[in-house]
Amino acid sequence: MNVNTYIPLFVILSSFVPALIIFRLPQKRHTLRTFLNLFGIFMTLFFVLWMFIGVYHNQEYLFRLPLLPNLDFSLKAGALALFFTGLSSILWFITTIYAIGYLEGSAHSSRFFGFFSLCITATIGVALSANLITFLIFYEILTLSAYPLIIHRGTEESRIAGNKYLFYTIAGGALLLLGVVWLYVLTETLEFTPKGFVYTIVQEHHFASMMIFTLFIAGFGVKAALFPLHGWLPLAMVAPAPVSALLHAVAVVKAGAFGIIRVVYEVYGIEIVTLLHLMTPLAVIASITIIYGSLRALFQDNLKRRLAFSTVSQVSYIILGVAIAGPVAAMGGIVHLVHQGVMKITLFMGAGNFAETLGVHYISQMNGIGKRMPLTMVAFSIGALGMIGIPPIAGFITKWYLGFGALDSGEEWVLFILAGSSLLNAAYFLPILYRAWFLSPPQSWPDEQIFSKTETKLSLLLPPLITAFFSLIFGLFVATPWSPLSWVQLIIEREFY
Amino acid sequence: MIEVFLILLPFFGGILSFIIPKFNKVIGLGTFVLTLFFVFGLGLQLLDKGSYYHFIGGWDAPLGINLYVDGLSLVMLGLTSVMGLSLSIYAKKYFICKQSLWFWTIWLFMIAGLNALFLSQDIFNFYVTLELIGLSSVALTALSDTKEALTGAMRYLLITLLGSLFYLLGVALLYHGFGSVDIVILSKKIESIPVAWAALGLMSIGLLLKSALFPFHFWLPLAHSSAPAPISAILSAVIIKASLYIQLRLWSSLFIPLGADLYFEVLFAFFGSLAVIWGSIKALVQTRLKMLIAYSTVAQVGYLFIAFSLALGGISIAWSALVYLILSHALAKSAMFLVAGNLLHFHGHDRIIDLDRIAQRLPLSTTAFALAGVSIIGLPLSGGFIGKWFLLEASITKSNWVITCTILLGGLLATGYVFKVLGFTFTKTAFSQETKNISLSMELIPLSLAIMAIALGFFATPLFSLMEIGNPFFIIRVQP
Amino acid sequence: MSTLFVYAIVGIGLFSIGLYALIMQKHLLRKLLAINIMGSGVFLLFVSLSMRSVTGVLTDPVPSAMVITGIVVAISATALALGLMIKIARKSAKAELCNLDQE
Amino acid sequence: MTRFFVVIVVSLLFIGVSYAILSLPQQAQGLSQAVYTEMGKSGVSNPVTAVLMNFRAYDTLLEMAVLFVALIGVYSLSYIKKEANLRLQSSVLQRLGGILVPFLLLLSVYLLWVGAHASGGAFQAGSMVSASAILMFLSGWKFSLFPQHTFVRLLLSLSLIVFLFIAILTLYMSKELLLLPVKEASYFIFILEAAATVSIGITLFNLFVAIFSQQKEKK
Amino acid sequence: METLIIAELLFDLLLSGSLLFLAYKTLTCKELFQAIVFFIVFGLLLSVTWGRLGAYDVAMAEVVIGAGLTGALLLSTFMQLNKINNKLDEEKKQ
Repeated sequence: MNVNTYIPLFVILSSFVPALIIFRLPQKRHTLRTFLNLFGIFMTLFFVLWMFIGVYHNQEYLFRLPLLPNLDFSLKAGALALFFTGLSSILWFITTIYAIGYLEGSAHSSRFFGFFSLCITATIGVALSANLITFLIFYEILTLSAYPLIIHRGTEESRIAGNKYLFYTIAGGALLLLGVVWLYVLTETLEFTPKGFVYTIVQEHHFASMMIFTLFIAGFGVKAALFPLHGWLPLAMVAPAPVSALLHAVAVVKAGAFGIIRVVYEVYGIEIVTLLHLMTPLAVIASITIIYGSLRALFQDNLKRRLAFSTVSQVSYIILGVAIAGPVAAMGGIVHLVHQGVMKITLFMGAGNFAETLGVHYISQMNGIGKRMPLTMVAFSIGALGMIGIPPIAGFITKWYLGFGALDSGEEWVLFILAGSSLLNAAYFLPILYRAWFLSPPQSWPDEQIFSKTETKLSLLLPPLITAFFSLIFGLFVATPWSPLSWVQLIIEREFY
Repeated sequence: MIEVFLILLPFFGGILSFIIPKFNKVIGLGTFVLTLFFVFGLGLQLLDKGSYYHFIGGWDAPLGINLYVDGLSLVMLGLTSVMGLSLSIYAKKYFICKQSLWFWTIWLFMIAGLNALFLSQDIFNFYVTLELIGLSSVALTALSDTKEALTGAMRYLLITLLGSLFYLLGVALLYHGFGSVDIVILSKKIESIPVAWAALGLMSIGLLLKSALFPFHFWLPLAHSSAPAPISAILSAVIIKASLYIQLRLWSSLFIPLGADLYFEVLFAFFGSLAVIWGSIKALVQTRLKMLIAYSTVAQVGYLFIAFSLALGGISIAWSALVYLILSHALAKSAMFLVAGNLLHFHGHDRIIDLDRIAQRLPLSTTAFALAGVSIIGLPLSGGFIGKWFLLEASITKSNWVITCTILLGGLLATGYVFKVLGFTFTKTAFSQETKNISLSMELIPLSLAIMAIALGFFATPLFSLMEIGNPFFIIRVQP
Repeated sequence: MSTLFVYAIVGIGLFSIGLYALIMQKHLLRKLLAINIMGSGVFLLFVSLSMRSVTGVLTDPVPSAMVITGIVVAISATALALGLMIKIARKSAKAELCNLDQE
Repeated sequence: MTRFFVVIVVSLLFIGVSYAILSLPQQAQGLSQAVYTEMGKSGVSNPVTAVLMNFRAYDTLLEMAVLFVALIGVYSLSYIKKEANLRLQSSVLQRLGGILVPFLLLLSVYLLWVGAHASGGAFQAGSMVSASAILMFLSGWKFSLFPQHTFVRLLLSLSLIVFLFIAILTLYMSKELLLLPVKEASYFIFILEAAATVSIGITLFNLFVAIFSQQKEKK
Repeated sequence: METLIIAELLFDLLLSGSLLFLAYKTLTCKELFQAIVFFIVFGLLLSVTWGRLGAYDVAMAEVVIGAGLTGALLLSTFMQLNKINNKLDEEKKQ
């Protein structure tokens, strides 16, 4: 019982407690609210950094609380858990800055920031969970706390989007619950273990193991927006831009993908999944989603909708990487958690800036926008090019490892998928860049706001620039020991293979 | 000896508030605070001594009436007194002076009846307590003084009388078949002869009528939705569970040894599932909030009987599921009804589509509703989740996939109706509505009840060990 | 077997007739009468069953006491029901006191 | 259609329960034996009174509560005028009342008294009291027994108060609820019965008056 | 002795028959007032039955409470309902 035991709990509390206080703050207390937000973030970052160093030196952080007979509420900071925690807490910081610029001063901001922090709490909880029941708990809290954010605007449209989101995710949650309970009845444990724990029952309950795996994939697939369960994601773009960033890059979608990683590696184990002949179907579904998402993105004029379908496609890279079943591909997949995160958040914040500063929502309105808002557009372009997979931006690394891993595992067909999707990515991003940089701007923008010093509010401008910078250096300095890829290598060595 | 005061105190308080109506609020609240203390003391004593009997009048059964305290009765008594105190604080603000003149007396007598019921071990005594509870809840329902409330109360009265008569007929048969009305003595004497089976059928019908299991639910929505808010809350939270509690006692000591479980298992599961589906769908299509909540109770009763059925099927974890569902539903549902009461007061109506930005204007009430909804749906981490988890565990252990699917589907439908309401709390209506102020305590009480429903999720382990004092579900099977 | 045992069957008969009328009759007062008759049936059964073997000299006092309790409960319930009924008649402004059927 | 269905169900019920009781064992199961053995300790010689007021006195306490709740329920439903002025204008009834009332009251006292060792007791006596009060009321006697008076409220709850008092007293003396000491049992029972007679009488009378003269609320 | 038993049997049959008959009439006869009267008679007959069963305490309680007071309550309700109906009719006419 030393302090290390409680650090995972502290991480959770350092965003949860500010959230509770923020809920009760009156609308006017801007400064206090901002202070609380930032305080929570810095506390979280501090603890996360502490644990990063600790885990690097093989320190264990495990917190337990009895929940049910034989089942604990337990949090554990392993390498993989920290990877996701680090991603979400850093992006939380950036998104919060952005959200303060975007929403502070508009109505109901206490509610907004409260639920925003709650979302992050849940995401960090998802990351740190050491067993399936804890995972499930945070996963559902995440589902719920994202709901008020989606319908934040309180319009009829957002209410419908929120209900659709909820319908999908709760149904997914129900499948997940069924899978978890079923698994528990069979194995009597839910603790994540390297190489999985299902091997104990797979002989006896072959069919049940397959069914449970399917339930898990379907359950997580809803949040990870696997085809055909992605329907809620494009609709949810009615939410304010920071929420979209949160949904697409930081929390919700990522939690689904992360769940699939956990299930494949630490519940079933690669070998069992392969034994059950479930890897290839998973890879196929991921591939279909990749192509389908890109195709749909091609035909959207609404910028955020196009980005949303792009997410549908991109998140499946992670799943594809997991499903190829080789350490190299897995590296590609897992590192994409971060790479997709920083790139997509850049894109969404860029889109948010266009909407907020110029009232531009549609791609057809973006002619010459690069001349009006050059910095934002530079960031946007870096994100877009990264998505396509242009070196040396982060997205390229992902694709490189995925392709390499596919060859490694003898799944050559994956290369075609990668090539095809890259082409499609180019087809839906390059026209935007072309319009923005090379066409002449219109006489007037739909709803322009003028800022004297910079092209837009500073708090809106800085975050996308930072994340764009991240996407660049994650690609450039991939070989350094502190790059995401190196950490993923550590994860794979320690926990998976 | 402490247990006796749980019955005497509310009676005493009731009479006192009848004689001195001037101070009825103070008397009422004081009584509830004291009762809560006594329940606490009872819990300590139980932990110390284990379960025990109290022979009233010094006459042991069969001649006299025995009281019996074990973990199950303690949990139910605790629930009653917590609900009693919080609803009293709410009611203090809710009832305006004319109604409150008689409210407190009836209310305290009802609580006395409930406590007496949870302590009793005598099937005729159960009948008298049932009547006491029934009549007082009818009288309280009618306090709303609207046409709906009166009609609902009347229908409720007829049903509760009918149920009692069926039950009493069963008591008569058991008495003449086996010569006692004490459960323990009966459980030793009972054997599989027609009269036992007839009694089983009659008593079950009577109690099912009272606990409103589908298809006997027809009286519930109107009565529960039209009663004053705190009364709706206690009706859904405790009253319908009182008759379920009697079922529990009867089955675990009398009817399972008969071997009746094999038939009734299927029956309860069937009607329970129908109740879940039907109640949820009906809740989903309601346009008025209180009606929606009342239909949700119909669905939740279905869950209780699904758990009951699984427990009869020999899955011991289903007993825990049942008790947990009872507790969490009680807390969550009462929070919902109180929120509905607040909204009715705030807007003067409870049409769901015209809730008009409640999320911003009454954030505490909305939070209470949302948290209660989380527990009703069974999302983690809440009391409802724990109950549902055990329920799923039991049904999967039994490989009963129909029930498993029903449970999940019911959860989805519940999400549907809870978030149907929550969605409209964010939107704005086209026309402006007049609003009235709501006192803080009327907002805080539902919130704290909802928080308790959530908090139940964290205390599963200690609660289970408390519940199992005296091993209430220890069942000896006499014959296969 | 004592013939008094017959009254037990009569009791069940009253219970059944009452149940039938309770379901079929529309008027609330009739429903209440039906409930009362059902109750009388139960009481009759309760007392007369103890006459199975004895010849009526030693009446079992326990059922009698319980039936007295039952009678008092019955009149309490009846009084409450009647009070409600009058109130409903006032509120609903309807000549017929029907149990409004609505979903 | 409904009728047919209901007839089927009810007949099935009838047949089923009849079959059950016809197949009861010949030897009556009951508590006569137990009651008669313990009669000596009960303090009274009428077995029914012994059961009601001693062996199962707790049931009686709850039953008094039921009656009480019913009365208050009826009160809460209605606005009752202080002086109910509805009377039957019948001279026959007035005459009859004049003759019957003293007789009935006397009868009720007798019933209360005799209840200890023969048929009779608090319930019968109490209902006699109420019957005579109703007769007096209907024949136009001016007297006021309405709950606006604290005294009347005390009388209404008298039986419960006495019950609770004895309950506490017995708890104090023996740690068992309502354990009546064998020697003094008859006194205790008489006190209980007397209180119950008063309460039942006034309660039933008030129930009647409340229903008889329920008024529309004045807004 | 034989005749006594037969007479007893006849009496029992007559009593139970009329109980059932009265119950039937109470619940099915057309007029509400009649129904109430039938019910009161039913109560009286029931108390005779209690006497026949040797339960004199119950018989006494039944005759006063079951028949007498319940009857009085029913009748006064009936009057109240009539009054309300009349008022409603008048209002309709106006």
